[in-house]
Amino acid sequence: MSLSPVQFIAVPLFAAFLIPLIGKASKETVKLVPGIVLLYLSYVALNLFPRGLERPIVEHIAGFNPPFGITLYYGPLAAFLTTLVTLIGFVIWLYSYKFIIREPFEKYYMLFMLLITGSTGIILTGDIFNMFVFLEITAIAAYSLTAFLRDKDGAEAAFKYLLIGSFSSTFVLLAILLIYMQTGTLNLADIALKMADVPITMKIFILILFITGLGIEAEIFPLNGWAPDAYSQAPSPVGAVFGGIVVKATIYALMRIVYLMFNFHSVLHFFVIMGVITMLIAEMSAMRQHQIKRMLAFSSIGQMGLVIIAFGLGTEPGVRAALFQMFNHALIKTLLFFSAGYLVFHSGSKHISALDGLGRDKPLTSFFFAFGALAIIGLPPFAGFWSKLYILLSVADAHLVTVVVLILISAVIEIVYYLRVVSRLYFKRETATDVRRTPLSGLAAMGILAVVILFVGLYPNTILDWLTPAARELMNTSEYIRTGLHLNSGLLSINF
Amino acid sequence: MSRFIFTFAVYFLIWMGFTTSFDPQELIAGAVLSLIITFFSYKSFTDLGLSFLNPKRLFNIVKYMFVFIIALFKANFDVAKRVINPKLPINPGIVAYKTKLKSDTAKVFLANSITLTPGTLTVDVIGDTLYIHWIDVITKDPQKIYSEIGEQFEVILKEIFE
Amino acid sequence: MSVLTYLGYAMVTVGVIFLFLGALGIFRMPDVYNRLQAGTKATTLGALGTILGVGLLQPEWFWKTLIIAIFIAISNPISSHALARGSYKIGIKPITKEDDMDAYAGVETENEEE
Amino acid sequence: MRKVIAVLLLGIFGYYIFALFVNVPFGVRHDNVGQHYLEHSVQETGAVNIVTAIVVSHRGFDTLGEVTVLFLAATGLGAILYDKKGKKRRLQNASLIVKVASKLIYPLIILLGAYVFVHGHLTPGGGFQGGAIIATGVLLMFISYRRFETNHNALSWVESLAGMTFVTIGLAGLIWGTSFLQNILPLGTPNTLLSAGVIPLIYIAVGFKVGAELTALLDNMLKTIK
Amino acid sequence: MTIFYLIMIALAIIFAAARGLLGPTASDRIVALDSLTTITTAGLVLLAFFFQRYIYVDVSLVYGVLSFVGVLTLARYMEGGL
Amino acid sequence: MVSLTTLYEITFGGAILAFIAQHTIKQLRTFIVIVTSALGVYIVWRLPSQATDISFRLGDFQILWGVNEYSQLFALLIAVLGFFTLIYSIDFMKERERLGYFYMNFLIVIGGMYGIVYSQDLISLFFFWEIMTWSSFMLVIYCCDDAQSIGLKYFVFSAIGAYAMLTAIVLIWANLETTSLSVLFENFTNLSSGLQITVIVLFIVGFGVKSAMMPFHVWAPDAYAISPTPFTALFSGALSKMGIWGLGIVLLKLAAQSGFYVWVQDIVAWIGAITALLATFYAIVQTDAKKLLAYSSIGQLGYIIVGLAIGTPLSIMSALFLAMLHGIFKAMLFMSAGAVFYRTGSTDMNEVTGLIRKMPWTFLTALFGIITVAGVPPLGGFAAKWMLYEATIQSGHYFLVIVLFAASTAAFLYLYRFIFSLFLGQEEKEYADIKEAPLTMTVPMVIMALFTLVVGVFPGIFINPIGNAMGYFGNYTFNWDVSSLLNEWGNHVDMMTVVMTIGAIFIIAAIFITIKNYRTTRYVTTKDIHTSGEIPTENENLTYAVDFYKPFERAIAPVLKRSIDKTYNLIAENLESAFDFLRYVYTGNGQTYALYVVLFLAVLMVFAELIFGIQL
Amino acid sequence: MIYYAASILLILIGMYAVLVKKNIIKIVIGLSIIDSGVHLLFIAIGYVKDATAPIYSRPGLEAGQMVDPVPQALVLTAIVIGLAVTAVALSLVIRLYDHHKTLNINRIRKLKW
Ligand code: NA
Ligand code: NA
Repeated sequence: MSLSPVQFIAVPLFAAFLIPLIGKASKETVKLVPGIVLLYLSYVALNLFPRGLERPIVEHIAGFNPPFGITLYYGPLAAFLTTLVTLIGFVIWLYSYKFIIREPFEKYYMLFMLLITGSTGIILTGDIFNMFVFLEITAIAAYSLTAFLRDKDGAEAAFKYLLIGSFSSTFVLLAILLIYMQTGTLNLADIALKMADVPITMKIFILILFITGLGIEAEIFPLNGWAPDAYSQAPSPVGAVFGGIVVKATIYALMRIVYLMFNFHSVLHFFVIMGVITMLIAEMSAMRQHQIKRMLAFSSIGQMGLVIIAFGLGTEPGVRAALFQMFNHALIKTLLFFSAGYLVFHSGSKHISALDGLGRDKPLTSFFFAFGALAIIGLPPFAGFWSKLYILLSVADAHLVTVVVLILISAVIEIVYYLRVVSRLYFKRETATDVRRTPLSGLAAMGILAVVILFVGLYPNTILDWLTPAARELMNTSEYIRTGLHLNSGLLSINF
Repeated sequence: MSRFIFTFAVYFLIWMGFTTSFDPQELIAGAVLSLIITFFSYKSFTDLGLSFLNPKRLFNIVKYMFVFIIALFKANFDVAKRVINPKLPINPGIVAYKTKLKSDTAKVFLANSITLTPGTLTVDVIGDTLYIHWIDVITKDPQKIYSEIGEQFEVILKEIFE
Repeated sequence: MSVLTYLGYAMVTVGVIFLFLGALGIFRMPDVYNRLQAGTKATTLGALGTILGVGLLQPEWFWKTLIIAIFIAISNPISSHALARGSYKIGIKPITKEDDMDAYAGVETENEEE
Repeated sequence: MRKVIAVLLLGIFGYYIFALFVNVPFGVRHDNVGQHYLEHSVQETGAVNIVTAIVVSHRGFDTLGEVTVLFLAATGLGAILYDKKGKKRRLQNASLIVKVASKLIYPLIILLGAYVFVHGHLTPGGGFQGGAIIATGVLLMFISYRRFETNHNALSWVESLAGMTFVTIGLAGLIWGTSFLQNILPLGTPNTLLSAGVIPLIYIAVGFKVGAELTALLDNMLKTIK
Repeated sequence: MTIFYLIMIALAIIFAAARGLLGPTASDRIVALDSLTTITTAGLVLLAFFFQRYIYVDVSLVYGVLSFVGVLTLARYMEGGL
Repeated sequence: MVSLTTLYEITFGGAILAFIAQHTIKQLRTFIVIVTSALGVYIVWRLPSQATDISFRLGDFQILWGVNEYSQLFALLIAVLGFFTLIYSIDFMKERERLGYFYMNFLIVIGGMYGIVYSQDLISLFFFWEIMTWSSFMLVIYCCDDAQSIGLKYFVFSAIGAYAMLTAIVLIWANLETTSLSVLFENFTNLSSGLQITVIVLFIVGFGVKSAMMPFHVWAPDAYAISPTPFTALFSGALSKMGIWGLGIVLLKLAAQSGFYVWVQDIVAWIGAITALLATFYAIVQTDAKKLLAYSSIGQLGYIIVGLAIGTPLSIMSALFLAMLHGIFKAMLFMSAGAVFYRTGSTDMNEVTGLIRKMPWTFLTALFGIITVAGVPPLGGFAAKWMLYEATIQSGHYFLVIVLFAASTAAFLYLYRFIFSLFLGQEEKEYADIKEAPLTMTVPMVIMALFTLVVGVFPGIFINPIGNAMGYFGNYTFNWDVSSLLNEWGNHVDMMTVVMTIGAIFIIAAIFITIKNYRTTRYVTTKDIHTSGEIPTENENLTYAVDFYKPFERAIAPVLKRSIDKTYNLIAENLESAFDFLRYVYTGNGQTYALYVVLFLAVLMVFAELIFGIQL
Repeated sequence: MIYYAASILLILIGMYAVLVKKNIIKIVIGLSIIDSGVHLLFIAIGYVKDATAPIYSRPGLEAGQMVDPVPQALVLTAIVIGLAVTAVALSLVIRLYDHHKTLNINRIRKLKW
């Protein structure tokens, strides 16, 4: 069987179906399955990556030519994001290995695999309705995982998430409906081609529906009320899943749609403004949180605001910076959720005030938290530095000095609340000593992330070399249409 | 074994009703599916006392259907009369009805028959007693209730099921 | 037109009339039990008439319509009964002219283990 | 207050959405992919039910997603409603009438479900519909008998195997054909049971899977915690 | 003739639906629903005849079966059986 | 072998190795640390002859590292101070926990500073700047409970500064498409004048925060005081010089090109002078030795800023001279205070007293330190200050020189307090068993003390490299020695006479005050609470150190009352609690959140035209 | 046109329930109503006047006589998704009731800061 992008979707799906059967033979073996799957996907990613970078792979599911069948589009952007999902997925699995030990853990792994399926599906698909299906797969898996601990708060958070998520799917579905009415097609490239003929009013309203629908999962203010609850009540690795995978895939979907179908500048300005508002509100909220995971959640929203700002610039450096920020945030927030997970576990409380002195007790876990905190603030030599710098530079290139200042102000707020926790970890008197140890697999997961974060911080080119073509792909609509529909160049002339 | 075959036959017949086709592909598919379903359901399906058919039974079933349809028509005209009448001439109540039938299936058919016949509706079956909502309670005498409501069915149902 | 066609149309006509009457009964009758009485009987007959009528009008459909008809004949009284029992269980007393006309009052449903 | 705001906002929302639709002619044939399917799908897929052709072939990937969604729901429900101590339905038995009727009817409903998913490419049915009907049959037993138990083991086997069958059919397309989910079987004569290549196979798998999943779902929800 | 059938069916649906809306108790609504489903089942067969599409008969069958179980479930729910 | 890359690899590698060693083979840790810092000194020393510039692309940026005399000046200070403070720390930190953490961050700070001074482009400058900032933050919060808020304050101010700098970098990038310093210097005038002044101000804020320029100084006293002493020495001695390093570049390379130069000069010079004066006042009223030294640092940095701002060759010379000297003597002073703390467990000047005989070497270091600070011959401080005054007068800032002189004179008060209360005064029974600090501490201190003496006698040791370093700013040609200074001033006064005279005045004054104090102090143990029926309040504590400074405290009370620090705190607190309004947004009710969604949608729909700017 | 109006009305009714009703079961019902409205809307846009179901079940049927099959195919998927979401929602309701002993959403809001 030759390697093909569909395996990013099919293999974890197959594994999810397989897990219950394996579970009948040996429950412990179940835990290994996602690891094996993700290792295999890394192998696939490594092999496909150069090919996708060189020339996008357009896979026709069931062999129908676009726009009559569903296609997968594996270009540089998808290559980058699937690789990211695979990487994050792997460390999350590693971390979960000893963290998720309560029954029914095989269901956890099934949901986790399905979530991987959903997010890679969102990233790969070249069909708008298919994207909706994968968005829903991701969302439902996320609802279930939020309530996985079956406690009072988890259920509440999941219910809110589901409530808002249902609105999200309604709006997206309405938008898809209108698109089909107007263009008579569902293939993204074909839609992009035909969107030029759609009346502007219709276009705007379709866009509004998409912005609202996808903005919910992309955590745009004021659509993000669900996020702090869900992030903080879900098991820690799941919080990492949200921040590292789910939101990333959704933002990708939003931006792909916006760039492909509505490429006019006022829209992008709108994103810059929404991004700024989202960022500032989230950072202010984060500062006032008493629970560490809620704080991390708001911080995630703030970071997403930053990503949205960069995407909203509508320039190639902006998009690249946004992608870089997405990558870094995925890694760093995962590290933070991982370490916070064990800090909460060791201190026995979700409250920041309970973390006093854990730095002495649990030096490594605390070290990783501090590491993540410094990295997410955007301090060198960690990866977060570069993406923040690139965002600032691209914002300045767009002559939005006010936005530069606002971003930096929010960075100062970030410093305050992150370092407050870090200081607490190290310098307050210790409370009771928790004799339990942070398991090796958890530390290994954090270690891998820390190494990657540091490596990318020292050698940002490794990522940037991938990101440049990825950003170009998102910007270059006509190329996407041409490749996606197998049109010869020259046949195509679109004007927005 | 006979229960198995009987069940299978019933299912297969119904399958043919679904497909209304003698295409061998359909027949084979029907046989396979009926077989599968028979496997896990023939026991419960036949413990209702439907397991074998003989001419006498068949005759009684047909007879029952006639009685039933006539009763159904009577019932409907009765309902129509009442519904259309602006005064809604009703005198409802619930009466207890002692059945002489022993088989559960028979009781169920009796109950259903009673439901569909003039002015009566089975609310519950407990042991030998059927509780029947009667739109026009003309008597409270158990014997009369028996003959008035269900006797005509019981006779035939006894033949079929016992 | 064959006899079957005439018969078919007749049955459909009677059927829809009874469907209507059944619905009217549901609408007019004073309490849930009486509504069930009217609804069940009239709509059952109405549906049977309509469906089998179509079966006669379109003879190649007859078997399927017969299956539907049989199913309705069996299922409708069952659901009516279940509804009556359910209504009684949640405390809806039937309207009666005299007080002692509710033989079901106070009867405990057995809850046997099987 | 909240009511007023809600009504106001929904009024605005409804007004604009309606305004969008009002301008689009209703009931008119559009030149879109749907027309292409109506004209070509029978030759391309061998299925006379164009919706099925679309659902299983052209948009087969959606259907895989759909199967996944249901599987996901069943899994999620299992996770959310999991209880270590095990659970029981607290239901009382139904009346004799319902019980007897259920025993009689439920195998027939399952048969009907099987009929529906086997004929998915010929009639307005399909795997989901059939699976849903099957689960309905089981539901009839659930609501009638307190002690009615499904075989969980068998259910999860069916669930998993059927799901894997679907993916495997897809991967078979990748191996022996050119792409995932590609039809690798002869299309046969339209309007016969054995036509439309892998569509009936997929729909049978889907039917089993959906039936098993919805059953599991019902079972989980009907059982009370503690 | 067709018009007559349709009017009768429509009226039936209206009256049953009216009861469904008026209630007053939950069981009244379910009773109305039960009738509605029966009317719909028959109506679907009738439609199949009008449109001359056999496949709608299948729809009717499935609809009848599902609605029966549905109503039964509601009835059982009402009596606290679930 | 000897190259910038090696320097970074060794320093940062040593940091990581030290951390790893702490958690594996503890014995190796100290060895690694010392070797790393020693290698640092060696490499920095050898660099000018060996190094070629390093240039590579990082992302979109051309990274440039290079050695020049200006950076070399600061790099040597960093390397030497780093080495000495690390040696000093061996015994000082022995009993503490989390030494892996400590040494790792210590070496990262050193590495970060190397990186800053060798950066030839803005990206690596900022990169290393931030590394230095967070690692020093980690050391500030190393110690104890209060460190939390102090560290946070330090970091927030640093961040404000760093982000001001970043904004400037970003603006430069957006307008000049470059991050190279040399390209920036060449093309700076191509920027619009508004942009020029913005960039200058932003950079001044950026570097000013680190050099504790008013009004950004508030982090400094606490942060200096609470850090572990070996680090405080480096912090005040070298790290704060990074701000000076940058200010030098901004003022002399950028501002000098702009049309605003005169304004910038005057404003910055005045800020420097006020910083010097106020910090001196604050220093006087401190009772904690480390705090006193901290304020003293701020004051000294004020002088240096003045020197840079004046911008004449002489003033630059004096500023850099002072900067180097301050690096050394402030480190010495902190180390001696640390040594006192090491033995007595306190640096409270009201507690600790009379250690002169117990800790003679420490006393000697402190004495040399304060003499240098005071600018009294024969030690190096004199020449530096002298130059500054002269340059200030030469450039016509007469009023400024008065302020500076006032500050300088007042400085004498706190310096005297420092040495007298810790080392002179009565010997306490409590401290009867005190011994001199261990060799690892005294040796570096004494070496540095001797060095200040050497510099006093042979100022050329500093003057010459500084002169070379000034080549970075332009072609300043001058050969300086003590007499030529005076010649330039135009007065042919015999230098040695001046030196002797000032030295004599100083010594006489010191003796006089000492005697006076002894006389007015009752001969009782200082902490023997004899009440005479009254309960003494703290103010009436019988140490002379308190009594003596009462009048000054009263005099400068109005200044102290208007604490900038308090203002900042107030702003921060109010701001933070203002954020609480978001509680009304995130109510916890899922329905409300859903309502927001619909609201958002409705608003977008109604105002679609407005928001998306498209005629519908 | 009435189909559009009816479906949109259904959506609005559902949303109203979700936004205003206090009982979480009613909220879930509201979500289902929204779904139904959207599904109906899908079917409505695929409708072609005087056309029939897109199944070539007997000879003589032509493409020109059939409605657009795509919305139907999509709605099938959408229905299943809606069902799945409802199932998860109800399971959450069960859990919530279990923990809070109430179905009133105003009393289920422990999570705020
Ligand atoms: Na009925
Ligand atoms: Na019915």
